[in-house]
Amino acid sequence: MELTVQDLACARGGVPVLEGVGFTLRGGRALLLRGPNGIGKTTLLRTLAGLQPPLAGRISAPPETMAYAAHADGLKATLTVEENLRFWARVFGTRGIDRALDEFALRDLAQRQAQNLSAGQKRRLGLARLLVTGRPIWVLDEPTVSLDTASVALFGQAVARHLRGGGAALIATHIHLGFEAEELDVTPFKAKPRALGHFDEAFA
Amino acid sequence: MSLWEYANPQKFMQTSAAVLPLVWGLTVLSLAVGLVWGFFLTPEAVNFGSTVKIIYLHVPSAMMAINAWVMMLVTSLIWLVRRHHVSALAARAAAPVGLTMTLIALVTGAIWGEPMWGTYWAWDPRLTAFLILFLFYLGYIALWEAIENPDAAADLTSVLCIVGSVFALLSRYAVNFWNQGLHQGATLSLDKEENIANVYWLPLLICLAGFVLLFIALVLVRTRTEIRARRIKALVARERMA
Amino acid sequence: MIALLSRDLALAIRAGGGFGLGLAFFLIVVVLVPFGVGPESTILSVIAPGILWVGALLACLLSLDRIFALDYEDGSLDLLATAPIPLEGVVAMKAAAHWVTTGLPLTLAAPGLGLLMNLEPAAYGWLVLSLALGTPALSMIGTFGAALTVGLKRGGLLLSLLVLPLYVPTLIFGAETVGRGADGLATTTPVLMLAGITLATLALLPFAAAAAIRINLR
Amino acid sequence: MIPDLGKYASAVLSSYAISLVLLAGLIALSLWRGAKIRRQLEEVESRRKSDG
Repeated sequence: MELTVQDLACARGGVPVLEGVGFTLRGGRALLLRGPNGIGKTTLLRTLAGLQPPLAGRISAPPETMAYAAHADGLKATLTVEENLRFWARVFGTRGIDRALDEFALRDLAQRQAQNLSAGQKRRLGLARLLVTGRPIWVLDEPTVSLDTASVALFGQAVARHLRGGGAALIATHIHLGFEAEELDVTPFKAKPRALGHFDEAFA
Repeated sequence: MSLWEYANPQKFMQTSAAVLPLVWGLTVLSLAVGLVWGFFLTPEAVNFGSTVKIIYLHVPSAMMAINAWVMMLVTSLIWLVRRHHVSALAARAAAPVGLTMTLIALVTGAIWGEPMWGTYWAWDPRLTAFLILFLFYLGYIALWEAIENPDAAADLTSVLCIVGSVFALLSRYAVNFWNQGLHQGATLSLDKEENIANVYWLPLLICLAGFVLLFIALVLVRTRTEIRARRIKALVARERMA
Repeated sequence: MIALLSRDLALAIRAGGGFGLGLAFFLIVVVLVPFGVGPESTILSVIAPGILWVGALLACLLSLDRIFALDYEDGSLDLLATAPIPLEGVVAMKAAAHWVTTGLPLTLAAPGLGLLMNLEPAAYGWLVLSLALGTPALSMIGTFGAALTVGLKRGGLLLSLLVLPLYVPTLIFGAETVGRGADGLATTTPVLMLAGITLATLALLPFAAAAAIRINLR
Repeated sequence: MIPDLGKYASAVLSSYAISLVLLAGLIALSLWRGAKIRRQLEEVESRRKSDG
């Protein structure tokens, strides 16, 4: 699985934030997106995941190859850990949640309702969802928020296993995750206010 | 030269600035002639007495109430297909004008209805349909106001306009079915039985033209305002980014 | 898609109030009307079809803003939009879940409330039939309105303003069916129109609603 | 030369009065908002130019 992005431009709230973004992500590799807050990492990831159309540019892999995970985990408070995972497995048409439970150490919590989990446990459950999607490219937005050191290590191992299996990961993060990865600083791609002729471009 | 060139905001601003004085002039002229003629110089009708003079406001405003929605539908479709901002902004600009027209048609209809039918409000199909249209205008305008992102607002209001059009037609049919009404006969008999077409028709025609021109003038003015407001928004966002 | 439906139903059951709230509201509306118009059973039986339909419609309206709001807030909607299920299917399933939790109980409870309103005996069958045919359209139209306003602050009031005019044809034909049934008149036309509206709504509005959600998620 | 409107005078006159007031209000509102937005835009544009 290979993801090639060429000359991509994306907008947030109708305002262009990044332009000319280009990179290649091969199977078995991970790419960490760096850059200050508000630069547009989330916007870029949402564009890749197909949640918003790009202003310009090409994305070689369709959104159906990507599993997107963001700040919000999409958990239902009144469902148990197992039910939450099983639901996403059925939505994505995959079988078996055992691997997800094991890799994120959720086995003991399986019967607990999501509302009774700690913030870090919820986060782990949200990340475990990635495994049941069965999709090769993980698109992750700040996955380690509210994880403790042990959980970050757990997550790092899960990503590493995913990469060894031929998958790829694109991660916006500020910390070191404990596996080898290329880095891409998106700051140079910040959209420049275009020279104003007049009007139509001033709408964008 | 393609018609779509006028969808370029700058071109639109230039053209509209050039034609606006002319449109305003014609509007004032035709409304003045039509309304003065209609109000002062037409005789009373046998069945209606002097209330027939209300027709010079009631019919044109009712016509524009519907035409404004049709125009919004067309510009919404143009926006969805061709992504011309001016088109979406013109739809937004037209809505309050259509709302006012609907209100005028409703109020004059109610005032006219009192001497004719003995009641200000009857759940006559046409009146009811206009009341529903009024609600559609309110919803449409409220949705525009509620959404922050201007492109998303344009998209969503366009979707609402299309779906709303279908349901407005459906409501029109449903309301007809629900109450056969008093309206239709009254307007028709005026032309047929008494055959005084020219006396009433000519000033009515001029008033219709006046309302069309007024609508165009208002939509042009308001679209210019919306374009400027949009540009302010874009510039401010740009300042914040830099 | 079945997974989505069963999850939404499970959530409605566990959250409590999912089924009951609309029903209780329906009951209150119908109970309040006699206090407003007086207890004469002849008057009540005349207005019963309209009141029952308006009550059911308002009860439907009550829970619309929750159709997408919770999924939007907790991020599920983003994830569903990137899932293999087409968003149109998601929307249809959301409408179905809304119908099962409001429209269906309303339909089943309506005859009981018809008793309170002194509804003509001949009209009970038509009441249940018209609600069974009409409430799916109410749920679907409401889902469309919810899709338009998802993510808006103070979306609830706006949602009612957008949805109520769209409810007019359904309400007219629904109440007309019951009214004609009560008077022993032919009900074919309104029943067919009601069914037609529901079918067309179910066939077309999921696309409009899915488009609205895509725009809102952007 | 106000015409004799007979017994319907109040209906006719109030129709005209209400309609003209509504139209005048709409026109005034449109022009007023137009002027306001134009001033705002001029201000923003001049600020942009003075910044360079």
